Amino acid sequence: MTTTSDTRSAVGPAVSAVAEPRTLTYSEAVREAMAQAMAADDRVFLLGEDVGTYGGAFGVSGDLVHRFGTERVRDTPISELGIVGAAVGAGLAGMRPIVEIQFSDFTAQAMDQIANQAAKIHFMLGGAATVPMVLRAPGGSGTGAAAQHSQSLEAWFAHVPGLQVVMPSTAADAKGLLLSAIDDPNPVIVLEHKLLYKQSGPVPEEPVRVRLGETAVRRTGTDVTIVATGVMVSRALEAAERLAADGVSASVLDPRTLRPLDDQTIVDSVAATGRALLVQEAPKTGGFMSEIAARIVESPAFGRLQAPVSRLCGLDVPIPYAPQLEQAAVPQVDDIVTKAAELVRRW
Amino acid sequence: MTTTSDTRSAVGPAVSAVAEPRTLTYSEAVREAMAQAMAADDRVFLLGEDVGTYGGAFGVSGDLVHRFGTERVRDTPISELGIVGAAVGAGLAGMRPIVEIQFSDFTAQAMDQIANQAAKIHFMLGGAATVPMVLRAPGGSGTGAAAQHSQSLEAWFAHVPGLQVVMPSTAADAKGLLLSAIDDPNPVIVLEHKLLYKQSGPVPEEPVRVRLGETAVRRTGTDVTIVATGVMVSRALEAAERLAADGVSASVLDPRTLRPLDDQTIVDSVAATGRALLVQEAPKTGGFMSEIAARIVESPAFGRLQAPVSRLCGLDVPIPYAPQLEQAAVPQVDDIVTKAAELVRRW
Amino acid sequence: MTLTTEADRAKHALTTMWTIRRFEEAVDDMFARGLMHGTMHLSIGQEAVPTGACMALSEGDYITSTHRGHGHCIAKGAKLDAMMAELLAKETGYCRGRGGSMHIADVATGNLGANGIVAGGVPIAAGAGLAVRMRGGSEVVVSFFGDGAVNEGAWHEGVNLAAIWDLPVVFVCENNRYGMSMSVDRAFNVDTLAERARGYGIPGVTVDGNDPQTVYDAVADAVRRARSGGGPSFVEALTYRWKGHSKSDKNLYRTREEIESWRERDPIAAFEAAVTGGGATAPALSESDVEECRALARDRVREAIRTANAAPDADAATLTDAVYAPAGEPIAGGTRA
Amino acid sequence: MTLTTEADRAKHALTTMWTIRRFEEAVDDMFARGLMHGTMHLSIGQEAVPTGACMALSEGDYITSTHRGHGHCIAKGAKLDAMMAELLAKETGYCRGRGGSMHIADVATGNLGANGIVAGGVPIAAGAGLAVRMRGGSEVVVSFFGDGAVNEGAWHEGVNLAAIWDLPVVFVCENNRYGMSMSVDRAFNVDTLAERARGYGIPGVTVDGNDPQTVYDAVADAVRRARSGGGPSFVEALTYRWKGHSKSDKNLYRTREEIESWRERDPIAAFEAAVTGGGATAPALSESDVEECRALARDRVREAIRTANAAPDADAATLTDAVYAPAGEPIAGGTRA
Ligand SMILES: Cc1ncc(C[n+]2csc(CCOP(=O)(O)OP(=O)(O)O)c2C)c(N)n1
Ligand SMILES: Cc1ncc(C[n+]2csc(CCOP(=O)(O)OP(=O)(O)O)c2C)c(N)n1
Ligand SMILES: [Mg+2]
Ligand SMILES: [Mg+2]
Repeated sequence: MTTTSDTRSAVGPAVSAVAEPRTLTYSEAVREAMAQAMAADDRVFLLGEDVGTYGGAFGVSGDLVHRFGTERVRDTPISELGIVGAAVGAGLAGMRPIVEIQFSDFTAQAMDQIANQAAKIHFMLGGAATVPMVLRAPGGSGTGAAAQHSQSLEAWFAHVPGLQVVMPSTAADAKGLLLSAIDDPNPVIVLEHKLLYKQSGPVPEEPVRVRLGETAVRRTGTDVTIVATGVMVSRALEAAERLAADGVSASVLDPRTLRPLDDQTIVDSVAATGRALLVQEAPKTGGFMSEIAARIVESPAFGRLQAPVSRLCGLDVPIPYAPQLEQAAVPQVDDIVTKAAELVRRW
Repeated sequence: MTTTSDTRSAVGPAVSAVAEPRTLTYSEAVREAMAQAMAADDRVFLLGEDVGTYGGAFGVSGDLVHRFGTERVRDTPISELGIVGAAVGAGLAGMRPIVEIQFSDFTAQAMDQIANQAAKIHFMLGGAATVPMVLRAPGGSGTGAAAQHSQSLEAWFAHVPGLQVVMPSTAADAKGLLLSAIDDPNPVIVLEHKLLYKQSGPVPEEPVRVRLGETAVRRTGTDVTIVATGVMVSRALEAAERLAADGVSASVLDPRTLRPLDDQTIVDSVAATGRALLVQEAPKTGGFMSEIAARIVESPAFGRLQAPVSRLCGLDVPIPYAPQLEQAAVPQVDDIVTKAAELVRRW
Repeated sequence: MTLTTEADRAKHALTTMWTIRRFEEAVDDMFARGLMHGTMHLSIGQEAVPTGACMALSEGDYITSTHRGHGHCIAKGAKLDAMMAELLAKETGYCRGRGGSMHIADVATGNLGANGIVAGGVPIAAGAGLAVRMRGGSEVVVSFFGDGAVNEGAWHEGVNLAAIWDLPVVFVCENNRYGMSMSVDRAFNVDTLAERARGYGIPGVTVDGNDPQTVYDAVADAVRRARSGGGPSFVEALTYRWKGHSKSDKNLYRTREEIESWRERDPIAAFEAAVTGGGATAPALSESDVEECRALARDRVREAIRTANAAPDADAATLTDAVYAPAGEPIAGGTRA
Repeated sequence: MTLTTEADRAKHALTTMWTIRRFEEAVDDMFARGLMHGTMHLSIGQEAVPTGACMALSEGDYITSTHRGHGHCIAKGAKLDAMMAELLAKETGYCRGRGGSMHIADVATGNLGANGIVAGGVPIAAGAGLAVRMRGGSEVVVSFFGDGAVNEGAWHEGVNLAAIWDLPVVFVCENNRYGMSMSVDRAFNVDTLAERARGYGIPGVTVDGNDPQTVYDAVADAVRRARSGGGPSFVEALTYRWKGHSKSDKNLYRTREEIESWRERDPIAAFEAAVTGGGATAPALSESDVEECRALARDRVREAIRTANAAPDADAATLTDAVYAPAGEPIAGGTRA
C-alpha cells in the first residue's frame, strides 16, 4: 500500500486571492475532502450508485471519476445492502471505503450491514478487526421529493453502539468532519443535507480535520440556548439575529457529531442561560433532541433551568409532497423565533 | 369473505377451574390471540420463517398450523424484506397479515418495507389505502445469543410516523394488545420479549382487547415513579417491593404502547411523586426513555420535579455473549433499587 | 387479440400511448416553467409497455408501479384530472397532494401505487398475489419495475416468494437500458435479464418493448398462465427513455446518437404506421381515426390540466390527519376492554 | 491433488474432519451438561465441505463463515483452544468472550468471521474480493453459506457485485436440505441451487458435499479461475446436518428415516474407507494412520478444552471497551485541527 505525501498537487480547486478566505459550496467541500483523502491514501475509494460519470445524484462526486478513475470512484448497481456490505468487507480487508447512498432513506435497505455488521463487528470480535467505513447520505426535506426521499434518520443511527454519527451544517464542517470520518478506524455515518449542498462558506484548502465529538458554539447569548442540527443550524442563527433585534439574546449550538455527543458544551451553555430550545427537522417523537433533553435534565444544568427544556421538531408525519405542507411539516425561522421568545418571556 | 361468529369453539386451551383465574404463559397468550383472531376472521393469517411445523423459533405459533393449515400459518423462506413486503401487499389487497420475524434484530433486513412502505403508504396515498399489518418480533437479551440476536430496537420504530409500537410485559397484555393490533387498520409493531415467553399470568379466555395507547399503572407509590418497558417491568416491580421494605414507596408504570404514547398517565404520576426513574433494556443513547424524559420536562410535571429525571438503561454496547457481561450490560433489579433509592434519598 | 387489426383495440392502444405521451410532455413543460415542484421521471419513449401490458388485464386485476409510473397509471385507467391534480399538489389529487408523482395510486382501478423505492413494489405485488390466492380469487397482479430494480434484494425475495407459492403475478421489467446512469451492460453479467427468471423456476421472455402488440402477447400469455394457477412469469420488455432520468440528468452516460437511434424507433409512430397499413396486415385504422386518437389524447390532457388547476391546493390545516387510518370495527368476535 | 492417494493430504483431510466432529461433539456435550450457554449450531455430518474447500485455499486467502461456522474456522486453521475459550466465554477466546459461537473470527488465518445473520457474510465476501482486486493481490475469498441464505436479498446483491466486477470470490453453498425447518423443496422452485448462478453469468456446479475430494475439486477449480482473474463461481455442496438446527429443534419437519439414511452416508466413514482402500484407488493410509488421525483430533480437542477451562472468564470490568477502536494515525497528509 503506497501513499502519496503531497496532498495538494492533484486535488482542490484553484487558490483564490490570499486576502479573503476561499469559499466553497458544501458539496464542493465534501468533494474536496474525498479528493484529498484519495490523493493521500490509496486505500480510500468511493462507491455508490451513479457516483461516476453521472457525478452523483446531487452532483457531489462531480468530476472525481475523471481524477481517480472508475476503480476508485465506482458506480454500483442499485443494491444498497450489497454496496454497504461490500464496503464492510473491503474495510475488513484493509481498504478505506466511502459509500454514498443516494438518499438517506435508502439506508433502510442497508440497515443490516450498517447496524448488525459494521457497527458490531469490532466489538463482537473482541477488538480483533475494525470496519473503517464512511457512509455518506443526504437527508432532509425541502425539495418536494415526498415521504420516501426526505427523511431525517439520524436518531436511528445514533441509537446504535458502534456507529458514529455526524451532521455537518457548514461547508467547512462538511470537509473537516468528513476527513476525520475517513481517518477514523470505526464506521461513521455522515448525514449531509440536500438544502445545504449549494450553500457556500469559507473552507480551508488544507486537509484540516474537524474533530469528531465536538459541539460548535455558533453564537453566544445569555437568555436561551438553541441547539440545532443540520439545516436547522442556519435557521437558528437567522432566528437568533431576529431575536436579538427583539431584545432576546440566544446562544446557538451545533452538536455536529451526535455520536459521540459532546454534551458538556451543551450543558454548560444551558446552565448559563437557564433555557434550552432544541430544534431538529426530524419528527419529534423519538428524535435525537429527546436524547439531548434527557441529558440536560440529568446534568447539573437541571438545577439552573428557568424554563422547561423545550423541543421544536418536525411534526409527527411523513414528509408530504405539496410545498406548503412540506414547509409546515418542519421548523422554519419564524417558528424558532416564536418559540424561543415565548420560552424567554413566559419563564 | 366469511367470518365465523363463535370465536371459542375452535380455539383456546381447556378451561381451568372456575374459581381461580386461568393462567397462560406469555407465548401461549400470544398464540391464543392469533388463534382467536384467525378463527373469527378469514382474512387473518400468519406468515414467517418456521412458524408452521417447527412451531416458531420460540415455539410461539406452536400447533397453529395443525389448527389452521399451511396456507394460513405459512412458512416462508429466509427473506425478511420479502416477507414483510408480502404482508404489506396482502394487507393492501384486503387481508390481515401477521408477520413473525424470528428475532427483532432481523427487522433491519426489512426496514424498507416497514418504515418506507408500511408506515407511509396510508399517508402518501392521502388516505386512499391502509396497511393493516401486524409485525411480531422478539427482542431483548438474556439468552446468550450475542449482539445480532439480542437487541431492543423499539426506538427505531417509535420514531417512524405511521407505525404503532407495542411492548407487552405480561401474558394478559400479550394477548390483549395483539388482538387490538390485529383489529387496527394501521401497521403495528409488536415487540415481544424472549425472557417473558415462559412467564405465566392470568389471561382472560375471551378475546378481550387491551386498547393501544394506554399506560398501565402496575403499582402506586408516593416517592418515585418508575417507568419501565418489556422485561424491565417485572424487574421494576420486584425492585419496588424491595424498596418498600426499605421505606421507599414507588409507582411502577408500564407504557405498553410506545406509539401512540399515553404520556398523560406518566406525567400525572411524576407530578405526584416528584421523581422519575426511567428504565429500559435498550442502550441509553437515543433510547425511547429519552423521549419520555423529554415529555416529562416539557409537561407541567416539570414544575413539580424534586429530582432530575433519571434514566437507567442498557449500556452503550452491543450485547456481549459472556453471561456475566450480558448481565452487566442491562439493568438488573439491584440496579433499579439502588438508583431509585438514591433518587429519593439524595433529592 | 390483434391490436393492429381490431379497430377498437387499435384505437384504445393508440389513444393510451398518446395520452401518456401528451400527459408527460405537459408535465415536462410545467416543470420547466416552474409550475410544478419536486422531481419527475418521464416515460416518454416507453409508452408501449404499460399500454400493451395493461390491455392484457381485466377489471379487478392489480398493478404495482414505480417512480416512473405515469404510464402505468394511465394505462390502468386512472382519471387524468386526479393525476394532474396530484402533480400540482391539489387537494383533489389522487393523494390529496401528499404523494406527488412518485406515490400516485388509484386503488379503484387496482393500481396499488407508484413507489419511490426501486423494487419496492415487487414484494408488495407478491403479497397482493397471495391475497388473491388465499381468497380463491382469479385476479392477476402485474408488477412493473425497471432493469435497475432487478439487482435489488427486494426483487429477488419478492420473485422467489411468488415462484414457490405459484402466485398469480406477472413481473414486467421495463428494460430501458439504464438504471439512472448505470447501463445494463455494467450492472449485469448476462445478456438478457430474462435469464434471471430461470433461477426461480419461472418462465422468462425478452420482447420488443416498443411494440404494444408484442408486449401484449407476452403479458397476455403470462396472465393466462397466472390466472389458471400456473404461477408467475417474467417478461422483459426492451425499450428506452428519451428524456433524462430526472430533472438533474445531464445525459453524460449515453451518446446523442444512441438517443437518436431510439427516437427513430418511436413506439407510437411505429404503431401508427402498423395500424394504418404500413405493415403487412390489413389496415385497422384510417388516417382520420389516428387523428382522432391524437386529438382525444390531447384534449383529455388539456381538460385534466384545466380541472386540476382550478382545484384547491392541498390543505396544510389537515396535514397531520391521514397519518393513521381511523380504527374500524374490531375483527369479528372482538370486544373492547 | 488427490486426497485419497497422497498420504499427507489424506491425513490432513481426515484429521480436519475428525477434529470438527470431535470439537462439536464436545460442544454438544458441554451444552447438554449446562457448561456452555447461549445457542449453538453444529455441522456434524457436513465436515467434508469446509475441509475440502479450505484445502483448496492458500495462506492469505479469506473466508466468510456462518452461524454454523465451527467447521470453517477449524478447516481454515484456527487455534482450537481460542475457539473453545470463546465458546466458554473466556477472556482468551477469539472474541474475548464477546462474540461466542456465532461470531468467532480468526483474522490471522483470513477468517473474517462467523455471522449470526443468514447471508450476512455474502456481500462482505464480495467486499473482501474487491479489496484484493484494488490492491492488485492474488488472494481469493471463499464465502460459505447455507441453502437458506440463497433466498436472502443480501445473497443476491453480493453475488451480483462479485459477478459484474469479476471479483475473486468462490460462493460455497452448504446445501444441507433445510434452512431451519424449511426444506429446499419448499423454498426453491428449481432442482439445484446452482441454477441460480446462471442468472448472474457465473459458473455454477452441484457436487457431493459429503466427499472432501469432490468438494476440493470443485472449489479448487473455482479458486483457480478466481485467482487468474476469471471471476466468481458458485459451488453447491450437497450434505446434511445430523443434529437439530439448534438447541430448540424437535426435528418435526423431517423423518427419522431421512436422518438415518444420511448418517449412513457419513462423510468421515466414507473417506476412511476410501483412503484405506475401500474404493478402487491405491490405499493412501493404513488402519494405524487412520487411528493416528482420530487420536490426534481427539487429543487436540481435549487439550483445547483443558486450556480453555483454565483460562480466566471474560472480564465484565472491560465491558465497554472495544465498542470503538482507538483512533489511529490520520490518513497520510492529514493534520488535526
Ligand atoms: C432503493 C432505491 N435506491 C435508489 C434509488 C434512486 N433511484 C431512483 S430511480 C433509479 C434508477 C432506477 O432504474 P430502473 O429500475 O432501471 O428504472 P428506470 O428509472 O430506468 O425507469 C434510482 C437509482 C431509489 N429511488 N430507491
Ligand atoms: C437474517 C436472518 N434471518 C433468520 C435467521 C434465523 N436463522 C438462523 S440459521 C437459520 C437457517 C439457515 O439456513 P441455512 O442458510 O440453510 O443454513 P443451515 O442452518 O442449514 O446451516 C435461520 C432461519 C438469522 N439468523 N438471520
Ligand atoms: Mg432502467
Ligand atoms: Mg441449510
